[in-house]
Amino acid sequence: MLRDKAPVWITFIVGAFMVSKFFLNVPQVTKVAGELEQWCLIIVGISIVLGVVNILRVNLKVVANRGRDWGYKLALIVSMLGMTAVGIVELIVRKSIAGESVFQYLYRNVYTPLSATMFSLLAFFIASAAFRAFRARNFRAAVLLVAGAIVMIGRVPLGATIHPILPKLADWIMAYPNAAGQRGMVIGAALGVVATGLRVIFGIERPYLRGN
Amino acid sequence: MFLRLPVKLKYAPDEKTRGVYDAVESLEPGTIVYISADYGPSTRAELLPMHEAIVYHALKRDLRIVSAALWPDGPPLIDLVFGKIKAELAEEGIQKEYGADFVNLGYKAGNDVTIVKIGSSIPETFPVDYNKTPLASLPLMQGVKNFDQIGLLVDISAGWPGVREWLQQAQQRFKIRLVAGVTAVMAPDLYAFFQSKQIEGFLGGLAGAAEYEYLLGRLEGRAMAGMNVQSIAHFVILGFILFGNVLYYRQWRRSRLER
Amino acid sequence: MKTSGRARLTKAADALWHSRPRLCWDPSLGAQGRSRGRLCDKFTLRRHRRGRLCRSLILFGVLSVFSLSRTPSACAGEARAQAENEATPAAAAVETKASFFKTENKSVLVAIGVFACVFFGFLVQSKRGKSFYLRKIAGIAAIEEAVGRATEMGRPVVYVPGINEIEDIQTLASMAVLGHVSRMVADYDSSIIVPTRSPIVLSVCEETVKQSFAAAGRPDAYRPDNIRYLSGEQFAYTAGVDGIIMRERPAANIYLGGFFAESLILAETGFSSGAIQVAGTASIPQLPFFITACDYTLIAEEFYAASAYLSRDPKVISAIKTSDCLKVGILAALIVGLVLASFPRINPLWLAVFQGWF
Amino acid sequence: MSLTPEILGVWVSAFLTLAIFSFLYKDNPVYKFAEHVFVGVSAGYLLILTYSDTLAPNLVQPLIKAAQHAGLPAAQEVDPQAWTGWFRLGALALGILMLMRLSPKWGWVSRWPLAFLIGTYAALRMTGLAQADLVMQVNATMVPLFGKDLPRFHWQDPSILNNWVLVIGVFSVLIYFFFSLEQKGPLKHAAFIGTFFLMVAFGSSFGYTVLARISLLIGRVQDLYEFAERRTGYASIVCAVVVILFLVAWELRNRRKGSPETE
Repeated sequence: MLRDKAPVWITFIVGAFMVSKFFLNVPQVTKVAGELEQWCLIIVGISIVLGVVNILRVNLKVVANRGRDWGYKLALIVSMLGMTAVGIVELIVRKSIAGESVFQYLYRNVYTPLSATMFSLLAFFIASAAFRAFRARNFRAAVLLVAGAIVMIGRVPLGATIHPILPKLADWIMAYPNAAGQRGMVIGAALGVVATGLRVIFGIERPYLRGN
Repeated sequence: MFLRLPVKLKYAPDEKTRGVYDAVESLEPGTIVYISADYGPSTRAELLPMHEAIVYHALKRDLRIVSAALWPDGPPLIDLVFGKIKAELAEEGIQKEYGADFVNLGYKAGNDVTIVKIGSSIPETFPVDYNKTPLASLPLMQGVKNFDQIGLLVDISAGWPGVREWLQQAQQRFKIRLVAGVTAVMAPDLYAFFQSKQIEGFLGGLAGAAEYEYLLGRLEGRAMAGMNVQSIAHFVILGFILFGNVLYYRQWRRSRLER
Repeated sequence: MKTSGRARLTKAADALWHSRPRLCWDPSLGAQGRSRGRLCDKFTLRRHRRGRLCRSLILFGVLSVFSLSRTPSACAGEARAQAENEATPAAAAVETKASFFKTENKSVLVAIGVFACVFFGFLVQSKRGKSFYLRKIAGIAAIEEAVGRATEMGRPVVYVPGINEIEDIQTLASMAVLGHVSRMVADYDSSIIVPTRSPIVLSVCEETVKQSFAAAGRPDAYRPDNIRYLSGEQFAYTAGVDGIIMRERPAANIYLGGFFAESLILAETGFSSGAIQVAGTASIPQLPFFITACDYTLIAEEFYAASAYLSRDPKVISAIKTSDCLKVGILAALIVGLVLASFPRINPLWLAVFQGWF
Repeated sequence: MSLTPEILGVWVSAFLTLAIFSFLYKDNPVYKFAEHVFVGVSAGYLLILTYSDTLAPNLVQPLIKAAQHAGLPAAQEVDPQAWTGWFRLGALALGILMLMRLSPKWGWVSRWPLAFLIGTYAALRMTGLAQADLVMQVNATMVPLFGKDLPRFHWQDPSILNNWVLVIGVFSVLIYFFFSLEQKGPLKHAAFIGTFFLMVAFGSSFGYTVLARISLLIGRVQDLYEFAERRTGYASIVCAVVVILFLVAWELRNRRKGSPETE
C-alpha cells in the first residue's frame, strides 16, 4: 500500500491540484499552490544534495578499494571537499559567498576555465563531424547540407561582405521554412507531452515506481 | 590584435535583433526589467557579450534591473556584468548603485516550478538577495511583488532550463513581454515563437550579440572582435564539408565503375 | 481510523492499482505489427475503468462548467475588445480578476479536455479488444535489427538513456523503451550496457533491465555491473560513454532520451567505431547530429511513439491514436482559421472569436 | 612580476585550460587530472550554492523565524506572517524522505517525494506546453493566404509567399507525424514534403550550431591570448611548454614499456 499505491495517489492529487490552479481564480487555491511550489524548490534542492553525496560515495569506494584510476578519484574528492569547505567557512564567517571571496576566486580561476574549455572542445568535434559525417548520402542529407551551408555563410559578416543577398537568404530560410518545420515538431511534441502528462497524473504510467 | 581581419565587415542587424533593441527602447525610464541569467562559464564566450550589451543599454536608458539565475553558475556572472557596466557607465559620467538601480537575487533551484513561483511572487521566492540582504531593505525592491511590476523579461539562456521554459511557464501565464539572448544552438527553435509574436526578439549567438553591439554603437565590444575570426572559421568548416563530400563522391563513383 | 471514508479510499486505491495491464499478449500475433489482445479478468477491469473515468469526468466536468458558464455575448465582447486593438486592457483585466475561472486559459482547457476525453474513449475501445493500426517506422524496426546483429557478432549493445533526470518526460519514455530493448537482448541471449548520469535513473534502469531478464526466464544472465553510474557531470559522463564505446566495441549503440551538447561527441565517436547507431530524441537542436552520424533517427514525436510500437500496449497505443486524432482536429481548425483569415469579406471578428475558442 | 593572487589565478587558469586541450592529442593523465578536478569542484560548488541560495533562505530561515516568533510574546511580534514558516516542515519531511534513497532498506520511501515532484512537473509542463506550444502556435498559423493587404514576397515581413511556405510546412510536418495511417497516395507526397521541411530545419540548426561551437573556442583562445601577456609572466606559453613536455615524456615512457597504453 505505502510502497505502491500511496505514490500514485500523491501524483494524482498534486497533479490535479496544480492543473486546476491553472484554470481557477481562487485565492485559497493560489496560496496553497504557492506553498507547494516552494516545497518543490526545496525538494529539488535536497535532491541536488543527494546527487552530490552519491558522487562522493561512488568515488570513495573506488579510492578505498584502490580501484582503477583511484589517484584521479582522490583528486576529485579532495577538490570537492576543498570547495565545500571553503564555502562553509565563507558562509559561517561572512554569512554570504558573494563579493570578493576565496570561493569566488576558485570559481573564477578553477571552475570557469575548466568548464569553458570542456565545452570549447566541441568545436573540434564539429570540425571532424563536418569532414566525416556530413555527406550527401541521399536526398535528405543533401537538403540538410545545403540549408546548413547557406545559413553558415549568411550568419557571419563575411557572408554579407561577399554578397548582400546571402544574409537575407539565410534569414529567410530561418524565418519561414525552418520556422514551419520547427512549429510542426513543437506542436507534435506538445501533444506528446500532454499525452504523457495525463498518463502520469492518472497513474496509468508510473516508471518512478521501479527501482529503489 | 590578431583577431582583426583586413576586410571591413558588414553587419546587417535583422528583425530579431531589432526586436530586442526596440523592446528595451520602448520602456519608460524607471521601468523594472527582469534579467534571468540562465547560463554558466561554459557558454560565457557567446552569452556574456550580449548580457553586457543588454545591461548597458538598459542602465543607460535609466531602466532598473532585477536579475537572478536558474543555473547555479549564473550569479557570479551577473555580478561580473553589473560590476563591469557600472564602471563603464561611471567613466561616461553616469552613476549607478547596487540596490537602487540593479540587484542580483542569486540562484534558485527548481527549474519550471521556480519560474511559476517567481511570476506569482518575487519576495516569496527570493527572501534575500545574493549578498543575503533581505529584499525589504533594498530600495529597488520596494513595491515589487510579482511580474505585474516588471515591464520586460529578458532571458539570457544556454539550454535547459531556459527560454523555452520561460515561454511555456511565464510568457502566456503572466502575460509578460519577453525577449531573449540565446546561444546559437537554441536560436533556430525560437523563430517559430518569434513569428507567433510570443517572443518580441532574440539575439542568436555571437552574431546576434555583434549585431546588437552594432546597433548600440559599442564598436569595441567583445562580440564584434570575435566575429571576424568566426567568419574565417565558418569557411574552414565549409571547406571540410566540401572536401569530405568530394572524397565521398569519388569513392561512390569508383564503386559504381567497378560494378 | 476505520471510517467508511477510509474504506472508500482504500477501495479506490485498490481500483487504481489493479488497473495495471492485465492482458495476455500472444507475441506471435504482435509481430505482425498489429496488436490483438485478449482480456483477462474483465470484471475487475470494468470496475477500475469506471473509477478512472469518474475521476477524469469530475475534474474536467467541473472545470468545463465554469468555462462554459460565460455567456457567448461576453465572449464576443471580449473578442471585439481584442480586435479593436486592445483598447480597454484595464477593463478586461478587471473582468478577468472578478471571475472565478481564468477565462484567458479556456482554450487550454478545451485542448486538454478534448484530449483526455478522446484518450479515455480509445482506452475503453482498446480494452474491449479493438486493435489499432500503426504504420511502420524504419528506426524502430532498426532497433530490433541492431540487437540481432549484436547477437550475431557476440558483442554488447550500449543503451544511453540521455542525460536528463527521471522527472523529465523524455527519460520516462526512454525507460519504457529500455524495458523492451533489454527484453529483446535477454531473448537473443546477448548483453546490454547502460551508462547513466543520474543516481535515480540508475536505479530505475537496474530494476527495468533486471525485470526484463527475469521476464525472459533468464534472471541469472542479468549482470548488475553492466548498468553503470558514470558521473553527474555532463562531459565527464560523455568521456565515460566514449571510453565504453572504444573499449567494449559494441555492435550497436542506441541513444534514446534527452540530449544536449554531448550528442555530437557521442554520435561522432560511435560513427567512427563502426557500430550500428539508432538515436531518438525530442531535443530538437541535437537532431542534426544524430541524423548525420546515426543509421536511424527517431525524430521528436516518433521517439515518444517508440514505446508504443515496441510494447503494443493498448494504453500507450491509445495515446498515439489520440494525438493523431487531435492532429486531424488541429488541421481542420487550421483550415477554418485560414479561410476566415484569407477572405477579407469575412468579418475579422469571427476569426478573433474562433481563435479565442481554439 | 610579483606573485599576487591575481597572477596566481591566471597561471592556474592557463594551466587548466591547456590541460583540457591536451585531450586533442589523446586521453592522457594531465587531461584526466583536470577532468576529475572539474567534476569535484563543480560538485562542491553546486552543493554550497544550493544550500546558500535555495535551502537556507527558503527552508532554514523561515523555520528559524517561526521558531523565534513562537517563543516571543504577541506584543513583540514583528512579522505576523512568521508562523507560516512552519509549513516548510512538510517540505523538510519530504526532503528527508528523498535522502532515504541512500539507504538500501528504506529507499522506497523516496518514491513519495518523487511522486510529488513528478505530479507537479507533469501538471506544469502539460498546461504550459498546451498553452505556449499548442494553442498559441496553432493560432499563429492562421494567416491570410490571399488578399491585397500583403505584398507577394518580402525577405522578412509576412507576405503571401511566406505565409504559403509556413502553412504548407506546418501541414506537411504534422502529416509526417501521423502514425495511424499508412503513408501512401497523397499522404506519402505530403509526408515527403514534411521531411523536406524537417531537413531544412535541421540543416539550419546545424549551421547555427557551428556558429555556437566556434564562438566558444574563440572565447577560450581570446583568454589564452590575454594570459600570455608579459604582466602575467607569459603564463599560457610556459604552461603550454610544460604540458607538451609532459606529454612527450609520458609517450616515451609508454613506448619504452612496450605496451600500448590502454586508453
